[in-house]
Amino acid sequence: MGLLFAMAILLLGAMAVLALSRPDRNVSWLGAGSVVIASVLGCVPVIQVLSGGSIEAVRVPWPVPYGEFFLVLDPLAAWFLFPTLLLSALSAIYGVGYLRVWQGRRSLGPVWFFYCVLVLGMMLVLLARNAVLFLFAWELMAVASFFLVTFEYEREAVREAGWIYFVATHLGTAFLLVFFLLTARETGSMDFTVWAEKGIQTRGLADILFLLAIVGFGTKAGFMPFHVWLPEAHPAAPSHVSALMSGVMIKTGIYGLLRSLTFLGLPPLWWGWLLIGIGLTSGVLGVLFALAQHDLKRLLAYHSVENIGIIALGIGVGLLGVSTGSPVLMVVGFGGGLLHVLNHALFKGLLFFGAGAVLQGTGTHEIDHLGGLLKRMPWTAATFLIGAVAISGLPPLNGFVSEFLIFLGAFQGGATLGAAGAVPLLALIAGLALIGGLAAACFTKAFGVVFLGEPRTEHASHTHETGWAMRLPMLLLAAGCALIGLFAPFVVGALQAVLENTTGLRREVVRVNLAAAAGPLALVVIGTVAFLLLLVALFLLRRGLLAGRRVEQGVTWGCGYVQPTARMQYTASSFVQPVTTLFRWLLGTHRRLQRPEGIMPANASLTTETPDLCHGNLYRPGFLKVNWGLSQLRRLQRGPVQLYVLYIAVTLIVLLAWKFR
Amino acid sequence: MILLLFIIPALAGLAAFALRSPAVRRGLLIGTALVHAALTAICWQTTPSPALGGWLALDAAGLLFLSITSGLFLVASFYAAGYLGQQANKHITDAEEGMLFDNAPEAVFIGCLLLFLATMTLVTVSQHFGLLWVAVEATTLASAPLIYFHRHHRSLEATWKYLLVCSVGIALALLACFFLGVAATPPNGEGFPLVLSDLVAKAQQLQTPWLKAACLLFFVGYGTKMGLAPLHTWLPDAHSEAPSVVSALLSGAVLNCAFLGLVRVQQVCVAAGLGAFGRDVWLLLGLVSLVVGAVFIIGQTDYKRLLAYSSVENMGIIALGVGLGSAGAFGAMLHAVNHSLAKAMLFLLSGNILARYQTKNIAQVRGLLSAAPVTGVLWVAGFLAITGTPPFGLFLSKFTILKAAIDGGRTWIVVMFLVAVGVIFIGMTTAFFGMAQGVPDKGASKLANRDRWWQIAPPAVLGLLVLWLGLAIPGPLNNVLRQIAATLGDAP
Amino acid sequence: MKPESFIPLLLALMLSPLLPGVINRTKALFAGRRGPPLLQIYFDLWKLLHKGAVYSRTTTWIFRAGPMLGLAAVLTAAMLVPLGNFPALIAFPADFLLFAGLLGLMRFFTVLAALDTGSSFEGMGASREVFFSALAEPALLVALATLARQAGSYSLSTLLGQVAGGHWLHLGPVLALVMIALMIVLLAENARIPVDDPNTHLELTMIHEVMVLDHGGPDFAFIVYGAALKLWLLAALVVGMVVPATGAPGLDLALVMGGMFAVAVVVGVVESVMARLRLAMVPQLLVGAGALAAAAFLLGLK
Amino acid sequence: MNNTNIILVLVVLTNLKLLGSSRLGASIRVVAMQGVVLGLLPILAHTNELSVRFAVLAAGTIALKGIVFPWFLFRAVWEAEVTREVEPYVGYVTSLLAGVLILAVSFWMCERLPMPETLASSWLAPVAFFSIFAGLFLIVSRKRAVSQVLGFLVLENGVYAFGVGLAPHTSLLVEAGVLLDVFVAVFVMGITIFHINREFDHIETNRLNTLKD
Repeated sequence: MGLLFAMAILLLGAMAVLALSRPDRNVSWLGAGSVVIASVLGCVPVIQVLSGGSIEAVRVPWPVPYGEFFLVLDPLAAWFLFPTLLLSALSAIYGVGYLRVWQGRRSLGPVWFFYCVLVLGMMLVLLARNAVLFLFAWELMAVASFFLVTFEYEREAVREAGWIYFVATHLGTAFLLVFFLLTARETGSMDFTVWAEKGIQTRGLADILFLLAIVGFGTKAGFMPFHVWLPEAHPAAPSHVSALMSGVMIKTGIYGLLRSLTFLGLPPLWWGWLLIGIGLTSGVLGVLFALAQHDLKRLLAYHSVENIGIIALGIGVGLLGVSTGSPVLMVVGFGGGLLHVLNHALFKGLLFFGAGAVLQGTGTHEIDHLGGLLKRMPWTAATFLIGAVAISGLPPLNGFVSEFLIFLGAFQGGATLGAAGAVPLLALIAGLALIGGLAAACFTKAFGVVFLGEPRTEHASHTHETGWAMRLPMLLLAAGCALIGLFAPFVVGALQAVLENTTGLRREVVRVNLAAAAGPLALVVIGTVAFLLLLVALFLLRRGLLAGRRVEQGVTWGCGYVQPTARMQYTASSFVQPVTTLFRWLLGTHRRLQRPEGIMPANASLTTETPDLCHGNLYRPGFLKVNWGLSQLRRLQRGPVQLYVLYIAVTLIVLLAWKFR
Repeated sequence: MILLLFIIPALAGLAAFALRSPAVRRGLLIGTALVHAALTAICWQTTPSPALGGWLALDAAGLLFLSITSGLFLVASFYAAGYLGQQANKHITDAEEGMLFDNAPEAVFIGCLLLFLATMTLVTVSQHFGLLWVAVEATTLASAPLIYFHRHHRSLEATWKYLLVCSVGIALALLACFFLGVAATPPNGEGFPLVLSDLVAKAQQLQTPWLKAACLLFFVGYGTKMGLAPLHTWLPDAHSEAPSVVSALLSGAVLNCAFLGLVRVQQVCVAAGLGAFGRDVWLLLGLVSLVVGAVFIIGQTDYKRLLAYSSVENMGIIALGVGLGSAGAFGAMLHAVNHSLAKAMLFLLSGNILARYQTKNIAQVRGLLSAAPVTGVLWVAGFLAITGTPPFGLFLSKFTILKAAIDGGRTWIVVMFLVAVGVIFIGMTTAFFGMAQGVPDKGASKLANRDRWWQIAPPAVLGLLVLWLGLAIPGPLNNVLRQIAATLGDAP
Repeated sequence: MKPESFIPLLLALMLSPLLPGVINRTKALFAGRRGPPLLQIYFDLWKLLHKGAVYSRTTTWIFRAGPMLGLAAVLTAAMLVPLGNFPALIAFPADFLLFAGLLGLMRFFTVLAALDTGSSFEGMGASREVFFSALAEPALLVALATLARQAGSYSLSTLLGQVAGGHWLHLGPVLALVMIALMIVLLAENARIPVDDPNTHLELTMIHEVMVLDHGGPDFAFIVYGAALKLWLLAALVVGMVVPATGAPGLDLALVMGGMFAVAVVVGVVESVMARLRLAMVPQLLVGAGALAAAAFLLGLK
Repeated sequence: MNNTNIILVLVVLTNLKLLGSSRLGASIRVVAMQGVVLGLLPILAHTNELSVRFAVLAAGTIALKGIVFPWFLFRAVWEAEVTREVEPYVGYVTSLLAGVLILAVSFWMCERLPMPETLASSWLAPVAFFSIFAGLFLIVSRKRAVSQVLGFLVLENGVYAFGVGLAPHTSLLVEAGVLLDVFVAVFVMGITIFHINREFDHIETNRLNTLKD
């Protein structure tokens, strides 16, 4: 089984990197190499299974309580494994270039060690079919990613971020523990396959389990309001790690949710509603907070929340389909969600790579300090643009395809279902449309302010294009986004196996419904082709027209103002000001304004920041309260030994009074 | 054989008082530890024959705890030898208040250390409750001078509290022994000796009221020594003031010895059909300890006290496990093993940190990873281990105990367990990563002499053991754990 | 692909510049002026196509590509929109999603081109453009969802025709609401009063016009033509809702064209009788449109 | 009214005296007396089966509890040249009343225990409990380290009395061990007291509370 080899290689690579690590030695290629080889090896069985090949399984006894080394590669796992392996390899290559600046200042052994462990952990999570093994891998993944996030632990902000991430993910795991153990009690086994066969029969328990799974897996995936760690951790981490975490690691939460849905039997309607509600909350709030950010990577992090919301919407549609017994909704909903998992992995990885390149070139995340980078970093700019169009869900790229499926499901459900199904779907349509529009707004802002116009500060004016190690992964991902857009029907066809596996529908049913969804996409592709041809035509036309005419260079029309400076350009904050003012009540943006005073105003300034909703208003106060409450109890250990002996006496008396009858 | 296990360290200890040359003394220490460990290893091969008419015997539980003790002592002895070499009789400025003080003579230290080993061994092998009591009390007395190694007022205070609180508690345990004696005399017939095997065999004839009373007294008595809240009060003081190697032994071995005593009691209770009665008490004390641990770990400013309270917490978890019946008891035993290793590791490391930074205040320790890479990495690993994060052993044991709780349908226990453990995790994360990461201040980096092997090797070995137990549980160990668990759960 | 399905596309390509002319004429009428000739836009286009170009040194290929991409997108969109009961060239379930997507793409690049100049005025316009259209998007799709539910089909070509036929009798109010919503979307998307004033002379108050300040020559021709097409297509949606199929192609065509110009006149009337809303009020208008559409959907649930 | 009960009564009285006495020296003497009385207990309790064992046990007990410990504690007090006051938290009268209360409670508690007739006297258990709680009470309610050692001794005596009461079932080895432990315990405590005295120039444990949270 190729995947076992892959894991073995990763393990060896991790060990080797750690062993050979010296501050002055470059171990990057060793680490990256092992990851790449592992990914290539792993992809073979994955693609086989996705193309309807036989499901592979490995069972080896594992001498720990309730544990068994039980791996199964079924289509669902394969579907998530594919982007995981792909992005792991690309991020590794990118990382080689990205980490070069640390060469000599810091031993790179640990970071590559944990990178390998992280990839290994993700693979194990997706393959494990034994509860103990799953949790084991799950925590392994969390720990490894934590150490990657705190790579630059000298910076206070990074430590804070890492701390929040670690605590959040660990608390999420607590819910998973309960979820798994309750299921185990119900089914008397630790075995996912057994769980899937027996299923949870008692309604109430299933509901509880569903909620537990939502919280536990949602924390990792970044559902509002459990998302707090994302906007902290992603900016803190090295960019290739941010790409990996945001692109695929958080998807393990989605995977876990889908996997646990296969245990929980027939869902009631409200499960679908809940997921659509969560999806809308995460989507809309995610994109709104993204709009309000000035930090490029933080902005991207909030967009991960948004896209996770879109995936949740897809799953929600699918669930409604299950509970209303409509196969088309199941296929289109789950299909759209699953496809978006892949797409988001591609364009979010791409965007984080771009952000990393900008960071490395200019040394800042601050959008408002940048500008005009397109002239200096043409490749980065072009690929980032593609990513931006894709994530905004615009044709002809991949983001449009998955959102198209989800919309399709929503429209069909909205047209056929009764009120109980149609109303949530209407909300979904409105919400998803709004999300799309705001996402476009957000990325016109991001791309426009960072790459277009004139440099706003020194940071932006002295910078350079990145090396090939970082450029290549970006180009490949950009190509991926375009290809999925162009070959949408085939990609959708590839969902066949995984959808049978997820929905449990018969092959024929899935095939028919998929075809029903692929048909429109085929025409979308035709439209796309027409669009491209027209583009070429117009290009030629324009060239022909301008040929031999006067084409001059001038200055931008400043509406009569004679001395425009770069600092007069519209900034990111001013660009989104209409949104932030409209949603002020929600965003709670802090403005610090120093008004210009006097006839000759010396200095004036306006700074805004938008802290996270839940983190600021929910979690931090909560923790402080708890801490205060506990500190009241610390009086118990006051010092005098008499008191301590008194405790003994009291305990004795209490025990006697309680038990001695 | 069993006698050897006990006598060799005892004699060595007495000899150590007499010996003059420090080198020989330290040699004796390590040598004895090695021999003891070797004997213990042999015990895994061939169960030794009982001695003194069955008063001394080695059953599964005894073997388990004997091995923990012996192994820890072996590792610690290396650390201690190096430590003493460093501390060799000179005036030392106190970290907290900067006054000068002397250490106790090294002869006393090593002598008591060996006697300490002897007494702990006696605890693990004695089957007779009276003898068990004598041994437990003896461990207290043998360790008191160790805690008072640094001759300054804080360690003195710690010693005094340790002595008084433990002695009081253990005196109650003695009464419990006598009660057991009464319980073991049926109104009509002649009584029988307080040997575990007999008690278990004739458990049905025991007089319930006396047994119950004895049981409760035992809980208070040995519970004090085991550090179950609210009887734990001596623990943080003693652990924070004792030399780190002693703290390691206290946390890793002594608490387990007391726990073993309570396990014996529970075995009798189960045999007498009072299993549920005992388990209720286990659960209560366990939960209280968990909560107390959480309360004092959040916002703790002294890292040695932090570790001490974490011991309270883990003892609570172990108690919970036993209180949850057979399946939980398995987890509890496993947790006892894991906790001993991890906690000893951490205490040894805290010794390194104290030596480097000259402070026990968490806020003043920064950038451990940069200042002392190996110690730093081990410190982080130890944190992961003690908080029950894979791939370390405590994850499995905690998981097993939690499973037992959920299978038993003990909702509230599950909730409290998870909440307490979560709070503790938050507290420890802030403390540990605050110390490990960040930029070290000049002071730490100035005396940035590299850690010596004796500071690194012992904790590293312990860390590897915990890791191993997290990846796979060896067959023999598994059997032993199962045997113990079987004696602690009601027969189906 | 039936031959008559080329008709909408061809008509759009040929006649779309006429609508702005009609609107301006209407306004002139109200203002008591003679106003520009109906074919003014054609003249403008012709002139622009024969000019050279001036580019700001700040700008990059994005600035040059923007107009082409925009026009290509809207041309593609033109293949998706039926005219009355003349089906569109490309029709498939939920084709309006592609329609909306292409308009979004057009907007995306127009905005980027504006930002590429580095002018704060164009930035201002861009910011308003993306924001208002983001609010218009839900209104459009919810309106279409309502129609889709009533018609039971998901392709513009079929659902508009079916709605126009028959449904008005028993679903009058619902469809009226939808139509109002669509009209508002039309006004917003095409930068007409009350959302934007196309022929103001103060850059600070403009939205669409200010974005294209720096474009000139053929690029600007593309933009103007694209804008006209966009207006045409949205008008076609509105008209398609009302004009029923009579069966006689000629009559149909006449009706539809009449409808199109009627819409243009209505726009002109609105522009003449209303003032531009304060920018702060615009969101309320657009959200209101969405609310109308949603209300229509709920009423249609029955 | 066998002679065991006489001894038990004496134990009770000594305890009450201890609770009420204000001088350290006096308290030590009382404890010494209690020790001697207890020493006699094995012999008087098991008159029917007199043996060397009991003789040894009695001798040991008297030697330790009656002579060694008191001497030891006297030295501790003398060394620490401080006022000879007990310095209680709880006043003497209150302590006495508390003592009586404790006695009542102990008897009430032991109602629930079926007394085997092998037990020397049915008062044994209550008196044992009484001493134990009295000891605890002393430790909790007095400031001086020495008084706490005394309290510990009283507690210990209570346990011991009970133990001797059912001597047939315990064995010499255990008793020897017990005695040894107690001896060492008091010895170590004594040493600690010396040190406390040296470090702080007082032996009031209520002032040793620098270690706390």
